[in-house]
This record gives sequence, structure tokens and C-alpha cells, in this order.
Amino acid sequence: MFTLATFIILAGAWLLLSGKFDAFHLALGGISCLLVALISQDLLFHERKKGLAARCGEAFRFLPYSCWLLYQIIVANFHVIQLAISPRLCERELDPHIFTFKTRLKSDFAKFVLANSITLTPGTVTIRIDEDVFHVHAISRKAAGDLETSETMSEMERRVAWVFEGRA
Amino acid sequence: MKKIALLITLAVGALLILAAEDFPRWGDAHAPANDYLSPYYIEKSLEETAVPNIVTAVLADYRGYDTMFETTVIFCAGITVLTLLRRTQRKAPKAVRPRPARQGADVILQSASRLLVPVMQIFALYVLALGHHSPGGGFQAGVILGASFILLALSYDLKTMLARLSENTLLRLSALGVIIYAGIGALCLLLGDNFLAYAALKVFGFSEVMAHSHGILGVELGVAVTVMAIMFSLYVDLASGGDLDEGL
Amino acid sequence: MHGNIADSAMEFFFILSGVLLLLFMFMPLYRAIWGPTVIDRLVGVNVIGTKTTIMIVLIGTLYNRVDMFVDIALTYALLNFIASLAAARFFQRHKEVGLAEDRAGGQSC
Amino acid sequence: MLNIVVMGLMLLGLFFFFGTSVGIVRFPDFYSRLHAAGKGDTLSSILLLAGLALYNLHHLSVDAILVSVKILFIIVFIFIASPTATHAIMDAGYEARVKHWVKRKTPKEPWPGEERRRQERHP
Repeated sequence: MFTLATFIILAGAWLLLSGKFDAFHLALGGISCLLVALISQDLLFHERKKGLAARCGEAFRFLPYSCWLLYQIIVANFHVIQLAISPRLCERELDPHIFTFKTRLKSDFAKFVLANSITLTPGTVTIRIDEDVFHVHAISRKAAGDLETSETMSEMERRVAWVFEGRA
Repeated sequence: MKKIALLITLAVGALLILAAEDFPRWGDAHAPANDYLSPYYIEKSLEETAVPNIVTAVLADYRGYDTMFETTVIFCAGITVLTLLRRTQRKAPKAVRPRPARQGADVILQSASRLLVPVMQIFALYVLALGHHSPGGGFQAGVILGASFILLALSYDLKTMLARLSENTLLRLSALGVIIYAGIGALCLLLGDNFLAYAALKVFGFSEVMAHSHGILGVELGVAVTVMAIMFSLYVDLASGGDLDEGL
Repeated sequence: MHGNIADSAMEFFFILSGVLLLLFMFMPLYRAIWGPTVIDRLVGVNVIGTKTTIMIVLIGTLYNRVDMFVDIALTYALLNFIASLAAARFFQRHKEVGLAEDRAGGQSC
Repeated sequence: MLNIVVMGLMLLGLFFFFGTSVGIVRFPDFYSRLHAAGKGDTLSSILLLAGLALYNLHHLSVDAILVSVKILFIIVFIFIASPTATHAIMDAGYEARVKHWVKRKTPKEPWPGEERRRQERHP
């Protein structure tokens, strides 16, 4: 089942990559996809508990999330450039510190998305994940925002939880 | 003994330098290779092998012997490194280094590699299969395939990766690649033509030109398998210091 | 005629942005060469590697052979990523390598 | 029209890359340099490649679309790989106990460590 899904995804990737639609190359693609789907079937879909339908839902909910993320990335870049170019701001705002927070996300993939989102958004970079404790380096007090302060879940974590666990 | 070896080395070196005198000047536009060989390849390779990428055609068809022994050299070099580096129980145990604490515990790396590795492998096979049309071929595909396994071994620990692809399998694969290459050559010999003369493969129902094309593809597959297996086993041995116990 | 002018303008623009990209790459190169610790060098090299991917696509656009160069760029991006990871893991394991300057600090944070 | 969009995207990408580079050179310690590298590198690569992918579509054909899709592959790859590499490098530094730069609470307090003394020379 999951192997079949892997095969279909890989076949899509092959078609987009190769751009040759004659029988010979399609057959080669079929063989290649089958081979890869067999040797790495447990990679693309690691957690077997969730069904395929739930994953499609995740993919759909990921789209608005990625738009929001893109906006955050742009804000982050302006922030970095401000800090880099203006010396006074650098002097005043720069106050790096490392803090930890505990996440409520369960699955590894959701943690991965949250970690990379933290890295891409203003002023914070994920250093590591220990079980469910995130170690985050923040460049200034302001930038850490509600990741550091909030008691329950920060805004970003709520959004990631909405994407992967379906709760608001 | 050492002096004799040095003398032999010096003598051979001197001979090589003497022989190099007879080479055409570097960059000479009218060297025999530039006057006769290159125009021939450029004009004829497409109609003789149905391979638009001249590099691939020259590499695997006109100079098939060369590439076969290149593959063999890779195989031999890999085996040599393995025999030099590999520690077994009988050899002296190495000084115990503290085990890297973060090994196999990095959720971010694991999730990223789970996403990327299947697509990387598909891309490697694409590079292999479309080596006829775009830059690519056996060596490149082997490197990308090997790199995808290295990525897995980096993000999980070495033992998990070796459970998927054991050392014995790797050694067998590396030999298999050379056998595929030489086997295609020998098949041509059996079918009554010269060694690695792909035209003989037309008995399988291809035209002569397509026989060249498919022969090249088969040969590239052999190269890719060998390069992949040797590259990954080199990584495994170098990263673990030879005992395959723990990686980077 | 108009198309030609636009094309040559774009070509000029691409060459210009390639040159700018190259110039900006010298700043990470400074980090890669004079970076006080090994890991600083790694940061510089990683950034240069990512930008080299873009340079390859840019050169492909200039030569009108993007279809070829894009494969090379993808391969380069993959290998650069894995190289960065491997180097990072290596220094994680060999903590003592090249971090002498920070040990001289002596104080814990 | 298309050309203007392409130029805009690429100039924006170059601008962000410039900011990244300046940040990498000027920030005080390795952690904050990685802030610049992780964010700026990702966005500037995405913008530059998006510009090139769009320009590639100006002779519209199936082949051109496929090539643009391949550039899109590179974009997605960088989007996943760049933060991951940032994280890996930072984790290595954290594991090796590279100290992070801290703000002086009072101006007279000495900078601890070699790296910070260097920063004091070039604030």
C-alpha cells in the first residue's frame, strides 16, 4: 500500500525529471521507480499508523501554512539585513541567548517542520531536538517572541499542530 | 631491496619522460588526435551509436576498453583500501573514543533525509538512464546513489544503514558491476564479434545502431553499480575507522 | 528587432548579476579563510556552495543550455548539502579539532 | 513584462544575498552568523532561481516547462536542505561547546575569551 504510494510519487518525479515520453524511456522509468520503491519503501512514509487519506489532508493544509511561512521568511530576511547593515541597531538589539521549550507535537515529521520553520523565521534558529525539548538560539529578546514566553503553545507550533494533527 | 626498487622506479620514470618527448605539443591544433579522431567522433557518433551525447558515446563505445579498466581500477582501489583499513577482531583494537552522543538521535536530519533520499535515488537513476541525452552516465549516477546512502548513514547511525545494505552485499555489488561490464563484452565475443563490439547485440532484435545504444546503457549500469558500492564502502570504512562500529 | 534588444538587455543583466553574485561571494570567502573557528569556515563554505548552484543555472541561461546545466546544478546542490552535513558531523565528533580559540576563553556561559 | 518581473525577483535575491554576506562577515559569533546564513541563503537562492525559472519560460514549450519544473525541484530541495544544513552545523558547534557571544551588561565588564576580545577590537 505505502510502497504503491511511494511508487506513484517517484513515478511523478521521474516523469517531470526525464521529459521523455517514449515507450523505452517510460519502461526504464518504471523499472527505476520500482527499484527505488523497493529499496527505500520505509523512508518516504515512515509512520505507518496514519492512513493515506490523513496524509493527503496534511498536504492540503500544508499549502496555506507554507504561504504564511514564506511571508515569515521575508520578514526574517529584512530583520537580518537591518541587523547586519545598521551598526547602531546591531549594538542595541543584539542579545543572543539560548532557551529551551517543550513541544507537544508527537510525530517526528511535525517536529522537523517546526524546527525548520523556527530556523527560517526571524531571529531564531533551532539548535537541536532532544526527545521533545527544543533548544533554540535567539538573536535578540524581541525576536524570540512567544516561542520563549508562552506557557502552552506558541503561534507557530499551533499552526504546525493544525497542519499535522488537525487541531487548532 | 629499497635501493633496487628506487632504481627501477627511476628507470621507468626516465623512460616515460623520454617517451613523452614524442607526444604532440600540448594544445597543438594539428595533432593527429585533433586532425583525424575528433572530427570523426563529432560527425559519426550520432549515426553510429544513436547517442546524442558525444562524451557518453566516446566513453562507453569507442573507448570501451578504457572505461572497463577504469571501472576495474576503481574496484581494485576500493578493495585495497578495504584490506588496509578494515579492522577485524584479530587485528589490534583501536583506542576507544567516546561515542558521539548525537549519533542517530537527530530528528531533523532523519526527517530531511527520509524526504530526500528516495528522490535522490530516482534522480541518480535518471542520470544513469538519460546519460545518452544529457550530461550524466554511470560514474555520476554511481556517485549520487552512493551519496544518498551516505546521507542515510549520516542521519541514522552506521549500524542501521548496514542492516539495510550489509558489507557483504556491498562487496558483491562492486564485483557485480565489473562483471556486468565485462559480461557484456564477453557476450559480444560469444555472439561472434569482437570484445565489447556492441553491434553483435543486434541478434536480440535491435538494429545495429540501437544495439550500440543499448550496449552503452548496460555498460553504464555496470559502472554505476561499482562506483556506488565502492564509494559507500569507502565511506563506511573511513568514517568508522575500520571496525564498522560507529560512523560520523 | 524589439525582441533582440530585450534579449541583449537581459543577457547584460544576467552577466551583471553573475558578477555581483561572485563579488558578494567574497564575503563568505573571507569567513571561510579567516574564520576564527573551523565551524565558522563551514558556514562560509556552505553559503558559497549554495550560491554556486545558482551560478551554474545562471551560466546555463547565458549559454541557452539550461536543460543541461540544471542537472549539473541539482547534482551540485545535493553533493554540497551532503558535504556540509558530513563536515558538521565530523567536527561534532572531533571536538578538539580547531576549536582551540574557544577553549582559551575558559569561562562557561 | 516578463523580463521586468524576472529582473525584480533577481535583484531582490541579490539584495538579500548581499545582506546575508554582510551579516556573515559582521555578526559577532558563529551562532548569529548562522542566523544570517540560514535565512538569507534560503530566500535569496529561492528568489534568484525563481527568476531564472520564469525567464526560462519566455519561449513557451513543453521542454521549457519541464526545465522550469527542474529548477523548481532545486528550489524545493534548497528549501528543505538549507535549514537542515544550518541546523546540523549549529548542532555541531553546540556539541563542541562553542560559546555564544553575550552582550556586556556594563561597558567595563571584560569580554570573556579570545573570540570576544577580537570582537572588541572590531565592534
